[in-house]
Amino acid sequence: MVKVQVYVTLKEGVLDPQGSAIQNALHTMEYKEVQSVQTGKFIELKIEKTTDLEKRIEEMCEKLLSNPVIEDYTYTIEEVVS
Amino acid sequence: MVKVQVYVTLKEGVLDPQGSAIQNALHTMEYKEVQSVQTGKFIELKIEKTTDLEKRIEEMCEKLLSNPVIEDYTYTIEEVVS
Amino acid sequence: MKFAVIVFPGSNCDDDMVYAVTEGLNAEAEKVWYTETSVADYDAILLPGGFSYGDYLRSGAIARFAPVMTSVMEEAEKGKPVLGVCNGFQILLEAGLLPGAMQRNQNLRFICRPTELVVENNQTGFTAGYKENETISVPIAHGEGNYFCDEKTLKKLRDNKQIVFTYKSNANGSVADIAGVINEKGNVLGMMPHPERAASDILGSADGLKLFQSILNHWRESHVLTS
Amino acid sequence: MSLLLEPSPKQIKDEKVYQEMGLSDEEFSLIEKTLGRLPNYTETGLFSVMWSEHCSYKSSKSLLKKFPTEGEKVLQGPGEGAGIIDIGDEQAVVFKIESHNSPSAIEPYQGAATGVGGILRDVFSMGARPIALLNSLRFGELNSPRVRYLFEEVVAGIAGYGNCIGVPTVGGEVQFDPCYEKNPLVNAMCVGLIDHKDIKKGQASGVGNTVIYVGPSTGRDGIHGATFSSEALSDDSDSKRPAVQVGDPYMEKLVMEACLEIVQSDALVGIQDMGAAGLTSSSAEMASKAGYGIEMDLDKVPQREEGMTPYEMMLSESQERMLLVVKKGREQEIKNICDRWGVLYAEVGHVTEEKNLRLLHKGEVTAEVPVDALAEDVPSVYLPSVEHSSFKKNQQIDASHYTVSDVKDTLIQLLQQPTIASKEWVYDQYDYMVQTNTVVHPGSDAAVVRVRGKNKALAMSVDCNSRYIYLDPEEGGKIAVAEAARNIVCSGGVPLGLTDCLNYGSPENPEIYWQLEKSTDGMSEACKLLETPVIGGNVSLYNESGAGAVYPTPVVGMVGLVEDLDHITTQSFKNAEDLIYVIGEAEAEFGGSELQKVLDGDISGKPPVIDLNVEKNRQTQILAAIQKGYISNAHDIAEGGLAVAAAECLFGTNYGAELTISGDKVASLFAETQSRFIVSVRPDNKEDFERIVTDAQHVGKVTSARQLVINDVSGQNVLQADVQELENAWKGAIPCLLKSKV
Ligand SMILES: Nc1ncnc2c1ncn2[C@@H]1O[C@H](COP(=O)(O)OP(=O)(O)O)[C@@H](O)[C@H]1O
Ligand SMILES: [Mg+2]
Repeated sequence: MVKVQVYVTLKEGVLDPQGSAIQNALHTMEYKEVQSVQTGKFIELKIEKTTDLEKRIEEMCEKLLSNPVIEDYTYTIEEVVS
Repeated sequence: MVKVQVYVTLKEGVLDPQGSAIQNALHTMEYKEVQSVQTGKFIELKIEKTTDLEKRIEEMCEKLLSNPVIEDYTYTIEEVVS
Repeated sequence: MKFAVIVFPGSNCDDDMVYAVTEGLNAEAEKVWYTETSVADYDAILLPGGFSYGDYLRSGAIARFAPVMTSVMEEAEKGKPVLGVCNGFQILLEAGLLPGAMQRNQNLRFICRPTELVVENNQTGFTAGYKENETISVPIAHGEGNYFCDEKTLKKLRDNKQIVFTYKSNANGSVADIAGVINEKGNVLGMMPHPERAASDILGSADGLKLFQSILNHWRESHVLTS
Repeated sequence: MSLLLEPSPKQIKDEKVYQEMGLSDEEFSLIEKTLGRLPNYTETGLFSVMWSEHCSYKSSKSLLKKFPTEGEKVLQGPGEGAGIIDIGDEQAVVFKIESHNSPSAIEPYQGAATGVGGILRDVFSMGARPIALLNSLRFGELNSPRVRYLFEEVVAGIAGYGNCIGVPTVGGEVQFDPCYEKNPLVNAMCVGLIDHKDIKKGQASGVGNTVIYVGPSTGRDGIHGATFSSEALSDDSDSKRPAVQVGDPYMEKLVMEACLEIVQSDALVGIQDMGAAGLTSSSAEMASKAGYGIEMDLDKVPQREEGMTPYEMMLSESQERMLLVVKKGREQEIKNICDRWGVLYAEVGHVTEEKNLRLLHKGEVTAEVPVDALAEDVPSVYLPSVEHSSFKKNQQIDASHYTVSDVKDTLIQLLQQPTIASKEWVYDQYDYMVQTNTVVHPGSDAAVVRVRGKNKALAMSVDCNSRYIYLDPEEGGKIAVAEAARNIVCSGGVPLGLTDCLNYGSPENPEIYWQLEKSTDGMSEACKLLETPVIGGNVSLYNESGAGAVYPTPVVGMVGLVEDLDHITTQSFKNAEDLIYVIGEAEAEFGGSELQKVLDGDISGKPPVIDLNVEKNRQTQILAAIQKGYISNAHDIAEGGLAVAAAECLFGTNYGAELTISGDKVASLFAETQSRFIVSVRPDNKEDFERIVTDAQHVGKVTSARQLVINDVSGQNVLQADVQELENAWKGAIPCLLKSKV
């Protein structure tokens, strides 16, 4: 079994209204040191090891977990004892 | 300048309907090897280094970035050349 | 009696709330901008629905830090009636004025529809106009109205009769069918359904009006007593 | 700096760079002639967007001219952000429809969401407060996972934007046909309310007046979508650049409230939204309409990204932005309003005497072109037209004989067709109640939104049966307009006028151009006869893929005035024992019908024919009867025929009905013959009603038993069905299809 952590973020140049709203809020709360905020999604999957593990993960990311038109993704794989 | 990556996830015992929906979708798409899916938020902040850096980050997480009633958070800090 | 309707950036039921009070009750209501620092001059505080700050991050999470909220919390502490509807309820939860938290609706979709509620507790300053266990029709319209609290909190809510409204048919997945809860002191009520949208027969129901009427009656009674 | 990599004027000409931007050789030489020199890169970009079909209507203009656009009550016809019609009491209704088809095909959530955002800006830029949204959607069949994904995301995107900004989404239509599989259609309509005194136009007049940018900063979004790839310009590869924009309804709410406050100020001279071609179209059009020019300093344009070129800034389609012209010296008043709402404000230029759009960048003039050349002088394109090959074929196919063995079974199948089935799954996601004026919710013929403080309301509906139009564009075009008016009338409204969205395949295909021509002919004729002027609209061409073009789909959005709240009528039966009437005889016309689709799996033959005089006469009579209070419910007989219409009148009620049909059984039950209605009347109104509605035939009554019973004239039972069973089939169809596995 592996634990896969997928991070989906907006492509460069895509508006991130949520990030701006959070940054403004942090500034109002006097956390002036915050220079920028970017939001994204974090998805953790537990997967039975298969052949083609990476290929299949990338397929899942491209087909379902992210929309390549506006989003990028990265992922990490970690072995776990199930 | 530091890059702080905050991961917000649902507390154990709190239902994650979105995670279940993704898992179902992946199963329908024949990715039967997926055993579980958990969703969360991923927030990346660029912050000017301050004294009390960690304390202030934790404050931000507890006050704004997560809701302690249902969510947990973790974070990483990485130096960046600004 | 004067009602305050707090306007956050992104509130969109503020006018509806004002109309319910002014047209429905013939009482006085004023919009109060989120940057104001005092709501002490008003007799009741209404937090309307909408998408304050776009509901970004979590609904109500950012609005809870708006400048006006400091005074709202002080007045709530003093026992002034505070009603949060929909986004207003979410803000009260985020502010810690009410227990629990909201999650996305179980079906992951926004739901807008007329809904039947059961008045579980009519011994409050908000619900005295209803009969106990009365079924009323008040619409819902939300994407994050799936109320969550842990077992311990739920028990406390039940023991103190803090569950004020429940859904007859639970559309969003809320714990124990909860549609509205009140604080221990009985002066802060949060509810997902929109009483201001059920304020005249032409809108399909006038059942929500009794809630505003109850606030007004309660104020009149206590006002007569104290003056 | 990417600027250095821009091709020189000579390269643009020699290497025909302009072609990649969508300009033809003739157009380019005309530009050269107009300027008296070669255009530079930025200037070529300005022309390419302004002369695109999307902005200039160069190939559809001649067709649009046929539409009647005038009327006693029309205050603003086509030509501004949205059209305006008087509704009395110094008030007016403002409305417009627009397509967002291609963005929705790639990123359905954001594509649909930004479509809603754009149409809202068209309406509030006129000074009107948006009071309702509608939408018209077309998808392929729901058995494909891709279609289900598109459908779910488009609906969520529409909901996401409208719900957040707090404008109720009160109506719409959704149809499913294989031709939309690769090309979904997403059309959004917005209706606004305005006091006559607040009407604003997009005009930049008064030399020296200040040009102000309001709204979020400009990014590089949307540039790619329209024109040619900028690989030559920068290191960013294609895939890194977003071709669709992300909407921010929260920001638009703030911009909208700020603008609605600003329009109250006499410091405002003109206002326009930055829609397609953003800063270019808003500035050039405002100046051209007013007969002035504009000079802008692009360094003052708020920028979201570093190193943006003039080309990028001028062509960006970043959302939620507005361009204002304000009297010189009064800027601070406007700035204060923007500050209060937390909306970005920037003074970016001024109005000039010389009728040019002059752009400064880093202290130098980077472009200077006549505004009229950009906004007015695009040469029309006249396209050849050839009768569609399917037309003659279909005219010869006999679609009048269909046999139905089990009526109940067929009725249930029809009710389960996703095009007929309940759309509750869709509108359950739309906040249709915010603003607390929606008095007839989605699910009836037209939505009705009351005008607060007055005893009147607005009825609104979007309609288009594209199957009829495919089979016979002219007849189908008439029907689209008539059907919209029928829905308004059934709700108690007087049809005021319409906005249309013409969704077609490539007009360069002569057969498609023929469809455009014929269907707009039909629409124009119906508009004239039904006295519903066209006050605005939108054209979306090139909706085709390898699999072919979409059916010609000219969506009609109509608004009517309900003169008294007592006139509001819905499609549900109201009282047991009310008499049921059918107006209009059924003919055996099944071309393009739901029955044909169910039985044959496809459509063919001639669609129903329509006699517009009959239509007008019946609408007038029914409206008069409604206004006099003689009618309890009214519903038009449309897709699925009388059997489906009768069932729909029963859904959501506690009643049943008994009907008697005469003539051919299949036609009486299922034909989609035009200009037909089903209404119910209280027994004490019988004589009065029959006197007014001369074609009405008494066919049965509303009952308190929840059964739909249909007999023929000899007394033989044709159908006996439990209403609940029918309602369950109708309600469950779409949710059930969405859950279906691959
Ligand atoms: N199909 C149509 N019927 C009538 N008028 C149309 C049609 N299509 C476009 N128009 C009119 O042409 C003008 C320009 O349209 P458009 O470019 O869509 O407006 P905008 O610049 O606001 O996006 C508008 O006034 C519009 O109402
Ligand atoms: Mg526009």
